[in-house]
Amino acid sequence: MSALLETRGVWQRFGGLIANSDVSISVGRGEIVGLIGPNGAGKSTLFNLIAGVLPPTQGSIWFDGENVTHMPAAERCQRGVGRTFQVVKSFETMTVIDNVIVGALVRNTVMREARRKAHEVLEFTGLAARADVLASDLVPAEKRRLEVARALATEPKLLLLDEVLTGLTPTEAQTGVALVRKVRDAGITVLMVEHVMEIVMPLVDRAIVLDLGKVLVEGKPADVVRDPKVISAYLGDRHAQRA
Amino acid sequence: MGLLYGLIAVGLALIFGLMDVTNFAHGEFLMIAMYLSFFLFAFFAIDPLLSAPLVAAALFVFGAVVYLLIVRFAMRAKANAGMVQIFTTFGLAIVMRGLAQYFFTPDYRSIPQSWLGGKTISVAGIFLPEPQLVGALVSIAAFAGLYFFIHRTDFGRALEATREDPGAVALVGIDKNRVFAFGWGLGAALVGLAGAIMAVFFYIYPDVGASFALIAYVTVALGGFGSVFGAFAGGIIVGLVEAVTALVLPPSLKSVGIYAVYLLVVFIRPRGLFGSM
Amino acid sequence: MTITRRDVLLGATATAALVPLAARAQTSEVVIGVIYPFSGGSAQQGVDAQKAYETALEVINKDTDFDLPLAKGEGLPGLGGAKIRLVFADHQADPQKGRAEAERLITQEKVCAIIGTYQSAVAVTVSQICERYQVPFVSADNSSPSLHRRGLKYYFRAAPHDEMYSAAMFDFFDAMKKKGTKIETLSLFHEDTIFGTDSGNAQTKIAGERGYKIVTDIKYRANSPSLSAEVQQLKTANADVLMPSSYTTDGILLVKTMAELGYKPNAIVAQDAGFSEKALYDAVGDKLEGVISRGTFSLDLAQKRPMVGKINEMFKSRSGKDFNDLTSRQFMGLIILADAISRAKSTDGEKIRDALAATDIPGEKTIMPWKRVKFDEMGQNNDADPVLLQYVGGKFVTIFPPQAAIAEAIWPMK
Amino acid sequence: MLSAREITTAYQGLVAISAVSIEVQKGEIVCVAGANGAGKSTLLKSIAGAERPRSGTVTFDGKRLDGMAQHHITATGIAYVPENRRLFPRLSVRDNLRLGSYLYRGEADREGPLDLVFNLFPRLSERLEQRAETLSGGEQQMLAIGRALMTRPRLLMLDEPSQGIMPKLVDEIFQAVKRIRDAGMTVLIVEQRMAECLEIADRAYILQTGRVLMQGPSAEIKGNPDVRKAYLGL
Amino acid sequence: MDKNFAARRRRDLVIAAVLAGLAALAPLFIKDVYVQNILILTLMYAALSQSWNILSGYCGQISLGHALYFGIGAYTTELLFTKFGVLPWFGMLGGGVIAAVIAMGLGYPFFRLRGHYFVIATIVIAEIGLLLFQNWEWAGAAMGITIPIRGDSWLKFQFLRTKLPYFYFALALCCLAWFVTWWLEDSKWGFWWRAVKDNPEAAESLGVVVFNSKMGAAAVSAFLVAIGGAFYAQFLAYIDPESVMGFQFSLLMALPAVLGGIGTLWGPVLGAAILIPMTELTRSYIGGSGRGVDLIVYGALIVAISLALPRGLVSLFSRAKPKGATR
Repeated sequence: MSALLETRGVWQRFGGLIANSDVSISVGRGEIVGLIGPNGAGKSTLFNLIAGVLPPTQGSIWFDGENVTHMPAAERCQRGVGRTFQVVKSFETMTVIDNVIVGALVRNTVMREARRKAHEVLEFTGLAARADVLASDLVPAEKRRLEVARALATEPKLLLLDEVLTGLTPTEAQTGVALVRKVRDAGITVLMVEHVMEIVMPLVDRAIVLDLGKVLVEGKPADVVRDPKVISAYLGDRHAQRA
Repeated sequence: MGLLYGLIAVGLALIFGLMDVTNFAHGEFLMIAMYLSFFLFAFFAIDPLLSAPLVAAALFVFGAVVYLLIVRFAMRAKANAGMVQIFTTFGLAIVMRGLAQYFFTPDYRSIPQSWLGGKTISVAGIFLPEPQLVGALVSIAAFAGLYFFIHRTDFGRALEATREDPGAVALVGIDKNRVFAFGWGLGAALVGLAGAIMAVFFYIYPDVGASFALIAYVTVALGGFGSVFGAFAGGIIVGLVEAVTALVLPPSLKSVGIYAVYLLVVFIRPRGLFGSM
Repeated sequence: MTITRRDVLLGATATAALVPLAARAQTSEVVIGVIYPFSGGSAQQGVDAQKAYETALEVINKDTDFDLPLAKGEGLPGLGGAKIRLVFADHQADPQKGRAEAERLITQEKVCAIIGTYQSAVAVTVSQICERYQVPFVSADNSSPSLHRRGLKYYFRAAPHDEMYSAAMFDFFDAMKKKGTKIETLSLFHEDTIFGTDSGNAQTKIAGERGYKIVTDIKYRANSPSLSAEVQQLKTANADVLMPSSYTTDGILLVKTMAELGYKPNAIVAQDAGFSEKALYDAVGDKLEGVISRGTFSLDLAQKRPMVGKINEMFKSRSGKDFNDLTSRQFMGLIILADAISRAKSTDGEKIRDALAATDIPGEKTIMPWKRVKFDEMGQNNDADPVLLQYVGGKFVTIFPPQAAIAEAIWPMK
Repeated sequence: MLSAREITTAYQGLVAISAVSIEVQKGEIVCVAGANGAGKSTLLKSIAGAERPRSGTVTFDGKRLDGMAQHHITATGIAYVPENRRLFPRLSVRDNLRLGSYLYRGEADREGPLDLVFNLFPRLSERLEQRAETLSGGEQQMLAIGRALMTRPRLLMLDEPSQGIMPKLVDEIFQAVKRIRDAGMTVLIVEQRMAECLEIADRAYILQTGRVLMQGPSAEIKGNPDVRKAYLGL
Repeated sequence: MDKNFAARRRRDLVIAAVLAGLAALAPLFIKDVYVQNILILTLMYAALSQSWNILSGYCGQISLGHALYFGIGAYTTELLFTKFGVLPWFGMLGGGVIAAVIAMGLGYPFFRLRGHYFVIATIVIAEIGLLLFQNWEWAGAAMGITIPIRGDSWLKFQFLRTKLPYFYFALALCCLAWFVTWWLEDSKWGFWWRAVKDNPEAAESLGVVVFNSKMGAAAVSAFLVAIGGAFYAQFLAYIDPESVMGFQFSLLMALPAVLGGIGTLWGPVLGAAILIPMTELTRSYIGGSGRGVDLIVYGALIVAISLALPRGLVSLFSRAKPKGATR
């Protein structure tokens, strides 16, 4: 079976700045893949290209055997791509349950079913108790989780997580990790962009390290963190040499 | 005429560009300025041309006070910020009209004879009415002054900087609230200047602002919100379009031309001619 | 929702309680509704009208010795000297509001007649309501010809309408032509509301019938910020006569713009409105030497009828202004209405209507240069002869028709 | 010189730093290092007045700063270069620098700091008329530091000056920081790239998830094996 | 947890039914036609504002040009009636459909615009409409159209002797607009609109086609407003461009919703119930002075409510309890 998601030679330029150069990655079904790299490595850009926020300057993106390079985000969602945002984008004036219903409506046009689905997802993500709270009244950790819930409600095949664990306390982050595992166990493939290596590394099946817009290293987490190129990218050259 | 629209619009653009607040009472600022000119003329026989700086100064204070007393609070609204601003300034406009009617009576007033009244210069067969010519010159001068002020003085730079990033000016020790109040004052002062000139050839009554308000918004939007230069250019375009449409269409439809040009421009450039981003 | 309903209920009981009181007071007091714009762009006309009606009220309610109906003695003789009380209402130039106010005046204030309205569009809806409640409506100062042609029973207009005015203008042109003045081409300049449109239509029609050529017909947007382009066109056309139909605001701007652009026509013959306003002459009078406006009133009449001058003084002491075309019509409108009420000896709408229909006041007993006041079956007084006035040396001089004229027209204007 | 005690700052209920205390002595370069999300930036914001701490005190030369408006804090002599630099993108380099000296209106007062800035970053003097937004990332950082220097601060606070910058320029900037200290200023610097930072710093604090993990002279920190763990989670 | 929600929806429906029932009984007690007139206007503005709220409140596309649709409704009805003898009921529907079609046609270019550019474009397009009608001779130009009086009849929707039919129609329209809002609020569209308003990008990522959502809102909103316009024309029996297409209508449609609570189910009704009687009463009882006092009071009130209650008057009722799906 082919990979669920594939990018083939993707480039993205903003004016003179090259955010991604010739990035080819693939994500297999049922995997949790971590996309990591230091600040400014082009992770978010690649993420946005996959989510359909904008088309790449060059190259193509394939999802579930279909070329989706120029497909708008809404359609990708219908095909089974769910995502979260690095800067949380909740529907602030709506309640938690209503936020999730918006997602659920993609596959359930009958309100009652959408609502049931939304409750299911809230139960799954542990937000059920907050169902009737306005999204703007949630604490950041809950907002993050709401984003995941919303995306899950669209019943995606692939869930794209953009730094959902960043800025959380260790306890909150651990709950988040557990949630991601649960999502994978439910049969959903996960591609996550993450900064906090100590949390990501034990979680992912495979890590892809980007640096300066290119794929630097790809492989099992344990191998990746020992790779001198990675250490150099993260801690600076000198440190790597000494290490 | 276009240059005067430009001047009115520049005031609005300044306020808007600085803080993303639309002043729906802008026309009423103009009305106040015109009344001031009128009364200075009627009671002290000061020619509107002479009183223009006085009027501008008075409007400056007025604008700053309006900001500090009302708009500042409208900007703090967390919910529906846009609507709160629109309707706060809109309500303010109604109050100002009501007050003008209360204190000044609804009589139409007009300055009968100023230095400029009714004289016309004829250049090569084209008649240029003096008041409007002077109006145009003052507008250009005011704009040049503004340009100089923004680009060559510290406070002007502070104004620009605040507009670029109100959150960052504190990094260099600037108090953004003071800059905002100053911006409102300056915006109002420009309208004051325009009002003083307009008083020479326009009639004055409490609702006079309404005739100009919409044109001013369209002008600002045409040039692109946030661009002072755009507003000025927008004013000139509006003036030209108005003159041209009046030749092609029945004059009662001449504003249609302006509106159509606005729509055309924003459909092609959704942020106006000189709008940023 | 609930709150308001409670309020409204309270309000309703309150009015209900007042009704018997009002009925009792009826014999000593007759209530008339006056509907004008008291706020918004034409508030000035409303405020001036208020002063005119108050002047008329003084003439009626107090003992004065003018040769006008009801002037002598206090109040309405037909109703045992009952006094008239006026209730003013603001329509803000909105037909809907005018209608609501008319309805309120009739049902709550128990007015027995309504007078108004300055804007013709508002007169349309107010007269409808009056018709429905069978309360007479006196259209004191609306000049749109379409108003009386709607088959309304309760509509009365003592003053001329625009077709009569326009006809008078063309009569005047005809007369001037006979004397050898060249008048062939005309420029029309009218605003785009009901008044300007009606006036323009009437002028176009008569010009066609009498063989005058309209070289420009400019319809412009009322309250425009600028009229430069329009005036430029007028200037290019350079007709023998410029015929503007404008309200005060646009009138001021027109004259100023004309001066600025150096356009000086041979003659301006204006369709009243703005061109009878003091404000206009205060503002730009110096540029209007020799302008001709149609009118129904002329202070010159004071030379023949001294009471005109005295009543004008009464008005002036209230408003600081001389009577003009509008305020004189308003004054006269109320006198005529009050006279009918007195003769009807009742405040019943239908009886007043019949009395109005039977009105026959000779011209000498008015402050107007009219032949008489007598309404046709549509409620229009066809004997209200318009006059043409020329602004000379800071005041208006009657120049037409010959029987009312006290001076020859100065043509071309200076 | 600067002393922040028991600072706790929260965003909408989420505690970003809790009870963090740091001291900066006059003439020092102090580095605050830590992984992303450790609370480094929040600490600087809390000192600069861009964020209101929930509790704790900040004193600068004996003067209480907490609760003061941000622009007043700048006026007391603390210049802060935030993470995203916050330049005025459409103004020229010259105007950005001039705005830095907003508090000192006299031309004469400007010359000293301006000379220093051009000395440190000769590139800026070549690009005076360019709009700030057209500069490269490294140049923008230089300009941001330059603008901060124009306020004639006694304490300069830098938030991740190496972020998004080519390695070569990072070196240049760190060298400049050293020279700034040599010019008599004190520097508090927040960095993710710990290695380079420790090279120039006198002392360092390592933050982890909103708390001070360790502190001490740079040399000590460098040799500590726990540091790598804090970074890589191993 | 679902019970809560269903209960709230049911409660809203019950309250609305009770209020409508009470309103329907009102004419039994209120015989005063002036007060009836105010009630009719209040209901009409509540309905208009409710409709405006769909596009501007729920979907977040602030329009200050809805007078265009109001005018189109009024003109379509009356032109069809006076020129072709088409009964107003059909004209009303026709006007609604035409307005909806125009709204969607305008949507193509307009929905690309954001913020103030959009607001100004809506104002401008309504002004253009006004100017065109002002100059369109066949449609009566500035003279407007006087609706020929044919005697009381439901068929021709014309009543001279009583206001009650108008009252009940306005009530029905208000109920309809409320009910449509209530119904759409808990539908795919309602959710999409709110999502689009709060965060279009996030909405797009959840499969919401933002553009289509805006179009839907514009069409429903314009349709209902046009029905209101048709009603107004019949009610007034006279229309002219200024009085059905003027800018003040656009504002008057927005104001009740804004003051009552924009984007809420009850805001427009609450706002209209307070604002309309207030404006009518201040004008009637203090407006006759000619000194503009009524304007001062009116304007000051708008400023005060805008500043003090940015979420509108409904926020007074929602107290501290968490706001539910219907708020």
